[in-house]
Formats: sequence, C-alpha cells, structure tokens
Amino acid sequence: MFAYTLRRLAQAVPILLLVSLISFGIMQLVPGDPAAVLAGPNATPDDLIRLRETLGLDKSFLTQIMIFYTNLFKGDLGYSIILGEPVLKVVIERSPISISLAIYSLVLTIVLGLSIGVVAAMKHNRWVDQIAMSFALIGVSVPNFWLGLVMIVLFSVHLGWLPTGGYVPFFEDPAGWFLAATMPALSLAMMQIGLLARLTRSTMLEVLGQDYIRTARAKGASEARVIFKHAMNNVLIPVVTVLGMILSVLLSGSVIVETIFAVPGIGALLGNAILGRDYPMIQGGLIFVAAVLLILNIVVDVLYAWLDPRVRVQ
Amino acid sequence: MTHRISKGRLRSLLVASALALAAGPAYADICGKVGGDLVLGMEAKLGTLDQHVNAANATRNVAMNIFETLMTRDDKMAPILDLADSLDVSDDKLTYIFTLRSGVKFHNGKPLTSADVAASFDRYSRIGVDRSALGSVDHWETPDDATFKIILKEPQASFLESISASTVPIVIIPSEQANAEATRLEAIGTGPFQLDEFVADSHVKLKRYEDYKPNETLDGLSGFAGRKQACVDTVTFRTLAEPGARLAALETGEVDIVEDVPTLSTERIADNKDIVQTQLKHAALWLTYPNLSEPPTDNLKVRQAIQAALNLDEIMDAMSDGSYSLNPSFQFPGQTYYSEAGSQYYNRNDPEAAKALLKEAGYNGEPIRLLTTRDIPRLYTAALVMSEQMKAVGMNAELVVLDWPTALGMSVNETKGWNFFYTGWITVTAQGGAQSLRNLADPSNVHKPKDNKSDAEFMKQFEILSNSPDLEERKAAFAKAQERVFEQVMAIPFGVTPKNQATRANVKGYVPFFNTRVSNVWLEN
Amino acid sequence: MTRTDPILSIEGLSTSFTGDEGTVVAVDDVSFDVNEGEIVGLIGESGSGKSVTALGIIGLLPKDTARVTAKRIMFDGRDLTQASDRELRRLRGGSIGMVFQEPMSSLNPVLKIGDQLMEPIRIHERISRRAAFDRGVELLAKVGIPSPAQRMNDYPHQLSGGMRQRVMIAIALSCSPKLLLADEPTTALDVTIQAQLLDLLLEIQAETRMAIVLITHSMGVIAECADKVVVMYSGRIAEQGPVTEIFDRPGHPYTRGLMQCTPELTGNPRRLTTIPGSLPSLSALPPGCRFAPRCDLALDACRTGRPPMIGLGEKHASACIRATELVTRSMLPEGAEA
Amino acid sequence: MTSLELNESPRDASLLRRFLNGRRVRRLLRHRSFMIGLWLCVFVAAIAILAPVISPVDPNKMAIRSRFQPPSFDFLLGTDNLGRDLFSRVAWGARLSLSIGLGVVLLNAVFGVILGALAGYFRRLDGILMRLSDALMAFPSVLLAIGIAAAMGASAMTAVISLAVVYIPRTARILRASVLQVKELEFVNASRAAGAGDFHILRRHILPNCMAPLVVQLSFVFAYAILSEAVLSFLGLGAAPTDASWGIMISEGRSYIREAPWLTIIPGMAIAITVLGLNLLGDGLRDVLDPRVKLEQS
Repeated sequence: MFAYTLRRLAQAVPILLLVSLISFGIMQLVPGDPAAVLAGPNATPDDLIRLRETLGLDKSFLTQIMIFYTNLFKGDLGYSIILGEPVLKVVIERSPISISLAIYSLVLTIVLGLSIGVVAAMKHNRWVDQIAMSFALIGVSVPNFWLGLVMIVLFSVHLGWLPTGGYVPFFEDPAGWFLAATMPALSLAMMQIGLLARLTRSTMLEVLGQDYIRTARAKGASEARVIFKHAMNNVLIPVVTVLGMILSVLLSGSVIVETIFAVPGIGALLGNAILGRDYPMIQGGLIFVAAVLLILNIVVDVLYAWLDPRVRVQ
Repeated sequence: MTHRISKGRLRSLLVASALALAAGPAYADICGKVGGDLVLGMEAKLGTLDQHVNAANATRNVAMNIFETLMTRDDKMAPILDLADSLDVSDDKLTYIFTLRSGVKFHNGKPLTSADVAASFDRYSRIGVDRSALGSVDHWETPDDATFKIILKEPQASFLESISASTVPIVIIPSEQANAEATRLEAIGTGPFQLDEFVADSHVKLKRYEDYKPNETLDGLSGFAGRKQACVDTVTFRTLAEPGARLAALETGEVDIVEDVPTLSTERIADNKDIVQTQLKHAALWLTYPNLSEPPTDNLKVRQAIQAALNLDEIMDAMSDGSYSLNPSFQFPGQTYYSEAGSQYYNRNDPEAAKALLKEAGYNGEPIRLLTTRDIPRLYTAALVMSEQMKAVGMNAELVVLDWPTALGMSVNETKGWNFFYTGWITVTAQGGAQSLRNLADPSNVHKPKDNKSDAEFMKQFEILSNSPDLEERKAAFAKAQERVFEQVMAIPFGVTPKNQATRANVKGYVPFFNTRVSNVWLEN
Repeated sequence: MTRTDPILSIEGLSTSFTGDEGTVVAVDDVSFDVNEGEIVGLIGESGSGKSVTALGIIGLLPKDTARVTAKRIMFDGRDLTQASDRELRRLRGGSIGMVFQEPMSSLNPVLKIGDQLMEPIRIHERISRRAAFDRGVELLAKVGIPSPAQRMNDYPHQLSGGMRQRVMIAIALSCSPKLLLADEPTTALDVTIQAQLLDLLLEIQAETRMAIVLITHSMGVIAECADKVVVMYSGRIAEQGPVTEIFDRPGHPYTRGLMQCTPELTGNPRRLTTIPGSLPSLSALPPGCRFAPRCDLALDACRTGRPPMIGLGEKHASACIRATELVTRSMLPEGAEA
Repeated sequence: MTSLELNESPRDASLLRRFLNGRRVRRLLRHRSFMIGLWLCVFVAAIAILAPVISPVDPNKMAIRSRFQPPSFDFLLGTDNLGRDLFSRVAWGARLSLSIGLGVVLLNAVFGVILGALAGYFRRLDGILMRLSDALMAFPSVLLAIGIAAAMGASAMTAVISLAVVYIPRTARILRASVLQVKELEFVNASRAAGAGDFHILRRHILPNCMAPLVVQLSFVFAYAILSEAVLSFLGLGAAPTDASWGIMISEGRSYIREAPWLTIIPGMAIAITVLGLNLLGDGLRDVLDPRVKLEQS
C-alpha cells in the first residue's frame, strides 16, 4: 500500500508539469494584460502604457516562462501582479477558505446524497422514492449560479435567515462561518447531492439484489442491519470512487459560487486571475490546485483500497 | 515677493478659537457619536492598496482614507493643501516651497518629515501611474525636516493641478518604502484610519488611528481634504459583486452604506424607512471616441454622419435605466470650465442629415466596429443601442465585445480592428478642463489621429488651456477646444449619470463624493 | 415430543411477481410436507419455481415485486402466513437455516468470515462475542475447514468456492436449525467437491436429525440423499412421493423424463436434453397441463384443464391424468410398452 | 431472477441496427423517464427550431420605452432592461444552447472515439494519451474552460471548443475502458486470427460494441454542456454577448433580480427544463442500453 501511494505520487509529477505547460500555452493565447485590470475602468490608455512598463510586462513570454520554472524549482511561485503579494502566500491564505467550503459541501453531499439515495432505495418505487429522485433530478439539472442567485433573494432578502455572502473564519466564529457558508456550500453541493443520491440509490438497489444480502436476511438480520451492516459498506465502495470527482467538481464550481457569494477563496482568486491576466497567479495557483486535486485523488484511491478488502488484502 | 497660499486664511482665527475650546476627546466635536463598525458594500473587487500604481476607483475609495497627500482637491476640485500648512511659490514660478504640518505621524508611529515626502515623490516619479505630472520638475530638496522644495525646469501653469490630481494621487508614504516595487507597498499612511486587515477581492478592514493629527484649518471635509475624524472604531469595505446581494445586504442591515444603487432599486427602496438615499448628481460622463486611423472613421464625413444620427436620449436612457442627464460638454454643469460650445452637434437625432453625410462621404457599407465590454454593462448597452441607431441609417455597425482588459488593451495598442471605443470618465472630468481634454491631446491622445498628431487647432487651444495663467483665457480656450472636438468628432459625449448611494438611516454625516469618505461619519443606534 | 405433525407443512402456496412485463405466477398452488429428520428433495428444471418456493416459505422474496399467498404454511406448530416480519426474522437463521446456490456471491465481500459466521449466533442467542467466536471456530471445524481460527479473520475472496460453501453451511447450522433449506448447494461446484459437500450435509443431518429441503435439478442427488421427493414443473407440483416410490413407479411423464436423462440412473451420458422443448415462459403459459406441449403422451384433455393430483399410493401423487396408467405400465417389464 | 441481456452477435453489427432493434426501442418507449425526457427534449427542440416562427419579435429588437414589462398577454414572458421580448430571447436561446450542446457532443463523439479507441487499442499510445487526459482533468473544469474562452474571445464557437476540451478526455476514458474490455473478447481474437488488420478490427468489431456506453455518456455530456455553457456565458465567456443566450440573460437579469425577477427566473427555468429532459433521456438510455455505466459526471 505504501509503495502504491509512492508510485501514485511519483506519477503526479509529470502530470503537474503538463498542467503548467498547458496553462502556459493557454495564457500565451490570451489577449489583454493585467495593467488594464490594475488601472481600472477609468484609466486612460495613457495610464495603461506607463503601468505596463512599471510592471515589467514588456518582457517576452519565453523569458517569463523561463523565470517561472527557474523559480518554481526553488519553491518560489513568484509575485502576483495584481495583488502584489507572493503567489504562494496568497494561495495558502485562500485555500483554507475554499477547502472549508468544499468540505462543508462534501459533508452536505455525503450526508444528504447518501441518505436520500438510501431512503429512496429502501422505499423503492414508492412515493418517497419518487419524491427523492425528483429532488435529485432537479438537483442535477439546475445551474448552480442560478440557484445561488435565487437563494440569496429567498433566504437573505425575503426570509432574512442567512447573510448574502462573505466569509467568516471558522476558528473566529464557528456559528458565523456556518451561517455565511451555508448558501455557497448548498449551491455548490446541490448538483453533487443529486448525483450522489442517484448513484447511491442505484448501487443500493443493485447491492440489495445481491446474494449476500439474501444470506444476511436468511440469517434473520433486521432490515436496518441488512442496510447498514451488509449493504452500506458495499455501496460505499463505488461512492468513494466518485468522491475524487466530486471534490474536483466542488473546487471547480467554487469559481462561480465564490464570485456570487463574495467568498475570497481560491476559486474566485483564480477566476479573477484569469480574467485579470495575472499570469504568475494563474500559473502558481493552477499548479497548486492541480496538486491538491491529484493528492486528494490519491487519498481517495487509498481509501477505496482500504474499504474494499478484495483490493486491500493483496 | 512670493505669493503665499495659505489654507483658510479667514478661517484660521475661528479655528484657533475652536481649538482653544476643544478640551474633551479629539473627535467629540465632529462626531455625533463615537464607536462601532461601519460596513460598506463595494461593487468592485479590490486587489491592491498601492495608490501610486493604481487608478482604480476601488483602490482609491479605500486607500484615500489611509493615505494623505501634500496637496489635493477640495469639493470644487480645486487644488488645496493637505499635509502642508503653507506653500510659497517663487515669482519666476520655478520654485515651490511646502511647509509641512507639524505633529503628523505615520501609522507606524514615525513622525512625518520632508524626507518622507521626498521619498514618496521619488517612488511616484519612478513607478507612479501619472508620473508625467512630475515631468517638468528638475529636482526636489529637503532643506529641513519641515520643508519640501520643488524646483521646476520651466514654469508650468498647471503644475499644482497636476501634483494635486486625485486620479492617482501622490500619497505620502514613509521613506523606508521608497523602493517598494509596484503593488507591493505596505499600506502605512498618515490618514485617520489605518489598515487592520486586507483580504484582496473580499474585504478591507480599517481601524481608527488614535494618533491622527487632523488638518484643523477647515471645519469639516472638503473634497479629499479637510478636517477628518474617525468616529467609528472600524470600517469594513466589503466586496459584494453581486448587485442583488449588495442591496439586499443593505436592506438586511449587513452593510451600512452602498454606493451605486441601481436606478430601479432606488424606487423600490424609497419607502424603506431604514434606508436613506443620497445622490451625487453628476458622477460620470459617458462617451465614445472614434479611431481616426481606421477606415471608415478616418473620414470626417462618416464621423459627422454618425454624430448626426445618434439619439443620445435613447442611449442614455437605456444605459442608465432612465437615470441620467444629457450633457453637451466634457465638463459637468457647475464646474468652472463647463461650456456648451459646439452643442449644435450634440444629440441631433437626425437620420436624414446622417444619410446625406454618408452619401457625401461615399460610404459604401464598410463595417464600423464598436469595441466595447460586457464587464461594464453600461458601456455594452451604449454600444448596443448606438449600433442599432447606426444600422437604422444604413451603416454596417458591428459590435466587438471583449473583456475589459482585452478591449482597453486593444484600443491602446491597435490602430486596426476597431472604430469606436466606449468609456466613462469620472475623475478625469471632475478634475477640470485640461484634465478632461488631455486624452485627446498629444502625447496621450486616445483617438489614434493620423501620424499620432492630434488636430492642430485643438492643440493650440489645449496649450492655452494648460498653460495660460489667466482663468478667463483658459475658460475660453476650453470652450474653443471643446467645440473643435465636436466639429472634428474626436469624441462623442453621451451624457452624465448620477451616483445613487444609500445608507442605513442610522448612518450620519455621510456625504457623497467622487470618492468614498468614511471620516466624520458616525453610527447612531 | 412424539412424531405426529410434520415440521413443515405447506398448503396452497402461490407466488406471483409484478414487473415491467405485467404479473406472472411463478409458483402455483404448491403443497407438501416435511417431517422431522426427513430430507425432502425439491427437483425441477431451472425456472420451475423450486427456489421461489423455498424463499417464499421464509419471506425472502423481494417485497415490492413478489406476492406470496398460501392457505397455510405450518412450521414447528405455527402458521408462517400469519407471522409478523419480526417473527419470521427470528425463525430465519434460527430454527430455519438456509444454504444458497452461489457460494461465490452469497458471502458479503467486505466482511470477515468470522463476522458473517458469528452474526446469526449473535442475532439469535444472547452470548458474548468471545463465545460466538469460539462457536464459529467450532462450526468451521465441523464443516471441515482446516485451521478454522485463522479462517475467521479471512475475507471471502481468500477462500475457494468449496470452502465458501462450507462456510455457508456453517452459517446455516450455527443456531442448530430444525429445518435446513438447501437451494442447490452444490450446483456451482466441481463434481468432486459436490460429493464431499453432500456427504458433509448427510453426515451432519444424521447427527442432528434436522429436516432438510434439498433443492436440486439432479435426480442423482435425490437418489443419493432424499427420503421424499417433490417434482416441480413450471410452478406446479408434477409429482410427489417417497423417493423409492417415485423411482420405482414414476407417475408423471416429466419425472420419467428427468430420470431418463440422469446419467447416474440410466448410464446415459446425455442430460435433460432428452426432454424435447423447454419450459414455457411464465407470461405465456399453456392452458391445461403445462407439460403437455412437451409430452409425447399428451391427450386433448391435457390441454384443456388443470390436471388434478391423482393419488398413487400412500403419500404418492401425480398431476397427470394418465398417472395410473403410467404407474401400471412402469411395473411392466422393460420394452413391453404398447 | 434478473434477466440478463445476452450480447447480440457483434459480427454483423451495423450501428443503426444495433441500436434500433425492435426490443430496445420497445423498452425505451415503455421507459417512463425516457419518455418524459424525450417529450421535454422534443418540446425544447421544437421551440429552438421554430424560434423564428414563434418569436413575436426579433430577440434583439430593443424598445426602451417598454422595458421591464412583467409577463402578460402582450409580452408572454415580459421584457428586459432594454425592452427586448423575453419570450423571443428564450426561444432563440434554446436554439443557441442546443446548437452549442450538439456541437460539444459532436466533437466529443468524434475525438472522444478516436482518442479513446487509439488509447484503448494501441498500448503504446495509451500512456501518452492518458497522461495528457490526466493533466487536462487535473484542471478544475470551469477554470480550464474560462482560460480557453478568455484566449479565444466570447463566441458560440469558443464555448463549443472550450467545453469540448473539457469533456473529450472524459469521453475518451469511457471509450478506452470499453475498448479494453471488448478487445479481450473471443470474436476479436478470432478475427485477428483470421488475419484482419487493426483498423478493420477496431471499426468492425470493437467500436460497435462500445457504442452503448458512448451514447449514454454523450447524452450526459449534452446536459453538462448546456449547464456549463450557461456558466461560461454568465461569466461573459461563452456565447457572444449579442447572442440571446440563457446564461447571458441570467447574467444581465440578475442586476434586476428584485425588481424584475422574471429576467433571472425564466432563463434559469429554461436551462433546468432542458437539462432535466436530457438527464431523463440519458437515464432511459442507460437503463436500456448499458446497465453498467452508472455515473459519469463533469
């Protein structure tokens, strides 16, 4: 298992290099420059020219790549053009925000997705099932940004239950964090809840049709015992395999959700960086995010192996 | 003999007596109440507080509560001293001697000296966005801790206007930061508020600077200057990019002040007793300028045809949802240089004349590309409506919609691929005649005139406008220059929109301005 | 307790399934008895309803699609048709053990053998984990699994098919059931292992005197193990009776067909293929006798009404209108048929 | 007790025959969610196709004086901030969304199949192609799409290409997995033993047997493409701003969400209905064609 983890980590390195090359390639094609962003909407073209010189954006792209890679090997991701701070510092400051949001969404996804799926499977073809699956279907069909907008109007404006956005650090004010993060997490998680509920239900139905479930029943096991002791572990195996994907989608979705809810996370940071042509930020940030995703996927694979004895005991 | 400009000469006596009476806490006399956290909902994301290299409103709105300048603009946008007590200008107009206000300290506790001023000017002249403002400077000196002396190479009538310009102000920073690279400035100033917490794109928190030394030559705020006091303990500028969310936050009381309330919402929240609305009537001038190097807009007749075709009421109505005023000038009404010269060319809405001019120009359906962005919805709407009006008279108008960085970059770097570019001028217009026409004058012309030389007649008037010592002469030159802009269709002003702001009813002392001023604002229960 | 009542007595058991294709009747009015200490063979082709019958008895059919009805299902003095889910659960794994056909999939892949073996013990008896573990080891030893203590910590995929089926048998036996429902326990295994397992079952049965319902499609297995046999065809009982009776005097053409294609009985290497045709689809059943389309003795009357059960002796009955004729004929010397 | 569908003889498999054989069609027609999905899709597609006919006015026709009209008999779905008729814009938006979705599906079908087949069949290409797809999939998909869209400028074509780049690696992976599976089947070896060339085997024997998971995947790609196009357009990076696109309509409408909520609600519902239809359709296809594929997501 340890060797496997190491091998997976080693495989991640060339992928990261490819990631950085691809992002370089794309950014090379992107027109516009960060000076315009920095200068703001009221800047005159004159301001712009001077600002560009100031920022050293006149260097050729190749030079910029060389500088970037040289520094990367020194563990230095460079300075953000727009924020004027080291990329690494910014990324490290912002990631906990996105990660806490992603974890909240993930918890929502797992708790709601699993329970809706399990309940639907247990009440297969009954009205509970119908309602649960309609909910799941709507979940996977509604655009998350739209859901966010509608939720703001509903929960913040009309009902006044939740703040319209922003971010409260968890350790300063857990209750405040919870209130502020609920809508972003929910709009982020909605689609995943739907997907997971559907996956769970179909897997659960499949598992419940398995011979070993019949065996469990033949032993006189109660329905709860059948579901939670015998079926659940088997349902969790495919569920865990999609966790990596779900996490990736949650982090990806954070770009737009963080923008709408004014959450200063890594998604909004990178979205802004792309729109603002903040090249060092994009490069460094993407490598960081890709690395996090790759590591999470490795963790998920290890977790999968741990859950499934057929893979584990080998 | 020297001219001595001293702030509030008349008032100084009054102030002196007021000072004698002020025995209690320093802020008690202005603030109706002290304490609390004032929360502002901002539209734009804020990336940096380095005021030297940043022209964005978002930055200025926050940074100008932290930093102060040697000289700035008052509520009429006239130059006024701020960190200096007095200014002596030599008769030959080559030497400017500033005497610094005493007792001013930076947020790090260090007293302000002329060395800091010199360092700030050093950094600005190296990387400041408007460093051309210091183009006529030969050098500066610091004869003593309280004296800062600027020596010019040649006299420049608009020199004080230049160094007091508020678009990218020359804020005073501690001397040890003179070498800070662009965008990496630490936000340490002398203002009434000091930086507490800054999360880019999210929020900035400021707290009262207890050792702040107010400028006591005025009673209260005047433009960027004045007597400032931090009534609230902290100020939080929160970015709420989602317009619906921003106003909702005001309605729920999450934020206390929101700038740029959508027109439609102003009607809806009019009945809300918890919210008070204020308006800066003339906040932004919206305009478009042509590319004089790209056919067919290199042809004056074509430009005139377009000018004649436009129904500016419709354009302004659409872009502002009905909250606007027409404005046949590059200045706001009420400003010193305001003139309606050339207004016969403005808002003609005369399709027949346009068609005739087109025919005369020999226009043959060449595409006319309107370069705009969706990032600023008003610019997009303006271009969209304008394209419809152009199509109505038989012009082949095409929208080129790019994101703002790309669009602005293209308008600067390219002479091909676009015929009209759209923008809005806020501070540019506010700062007077010369500033507002500077973008059409050499060397910073934006309309890509042939051989990069702007119109000769216009330039002649612009020189007078910039350099004449006589105000009446400058005003006449502005009028003539503006008329020339209309005649030559070097730019087409659309109109002016107000800035609608709203505060919670318990926010007192807040006065709308081009910039967000949180001094002298207090929260009642 | 005297041997008066059968341990299991089924009367008029029917089972129907509702699915996309409509409702089909998989088991139609089945009745038979199982006495204490008796091995009853339930035989028929795949799809004849044997497994459904067994699962129906103890309520293991999926509740949302299957409907089980019966006049009475008496087990150990109580009527299972009246039993609540809870009571049924208490019987399952307790008084009624069950072994399934597929040892490969009948064990939960993510749980240890020990956990799965201890589970019924812990459900049905209030004993400590430690005691249950010891019992588990004992049971594994009893079913012939080497180094049973180690095996307790293995996962199913670490065991061979035969070993897993032994584990299944151990699970079924764990609470000393009065009745064992063995659903083709050996079908999926190699021939040599089949024999070992059958021997094991017989051995244990001899020791415990539990009753067994042995579901199989092999007449050979029946001949070797069963006391009584119930032949099922297309959801109905074709014939039932003591095993010697049936083998000596088969009263149904289908039984004869089954016997003729059992190599152990006839020396004929071919198997069920000697009966022409195949089971009718449950959604398109022929009227009358369901075997009629494949029966070379069928009369017109066979195609009209359901053939009644005709008694052929004590506890021997056949659902063929020509049963008497058949029994008589089978007593004639070989080759004397008309 | 479950009836397993036997693999039909793959040898003479013509795509159309394989898919439109009577049993499958009958099962699809009996599949409730497939039929609901089909009707929803037909409904949206009809609106898209008939947009020029059923739109009361040009979707870009401005009428400043009649802006912000709530839905009424005169303006079926109301008007927006420039007085444009929302019904016409939603109808034309359907056209745009479906075209972009179809474009993405088409590119996925072509490149997903080519890349997946090559990776699955030729071991030597597998490593390179899969690392490349790993790298592309390591990007958060929205960021990748934003980057590409920023590079190319907003237009429908941009949206198609950037979304295709996001989804092709995923489609290719699914195809690769099926190819790997089918490759080992007996008839493939038989065909190889009979001297058939690689491409012949791929085309005649392997690909036809990989179609079921592909069709299912593509139906979901269609749904995701429409959702993602809305996201890109919402951010100003999808369809050209002058197009009537649902994402752009939401983006423009949200400034007025309090005063004119229909500007936000209606395009959102349009997206949801379309995606719902496609999801239901995909569920049906999956149930009938390929019970193995359970979940593929963006």
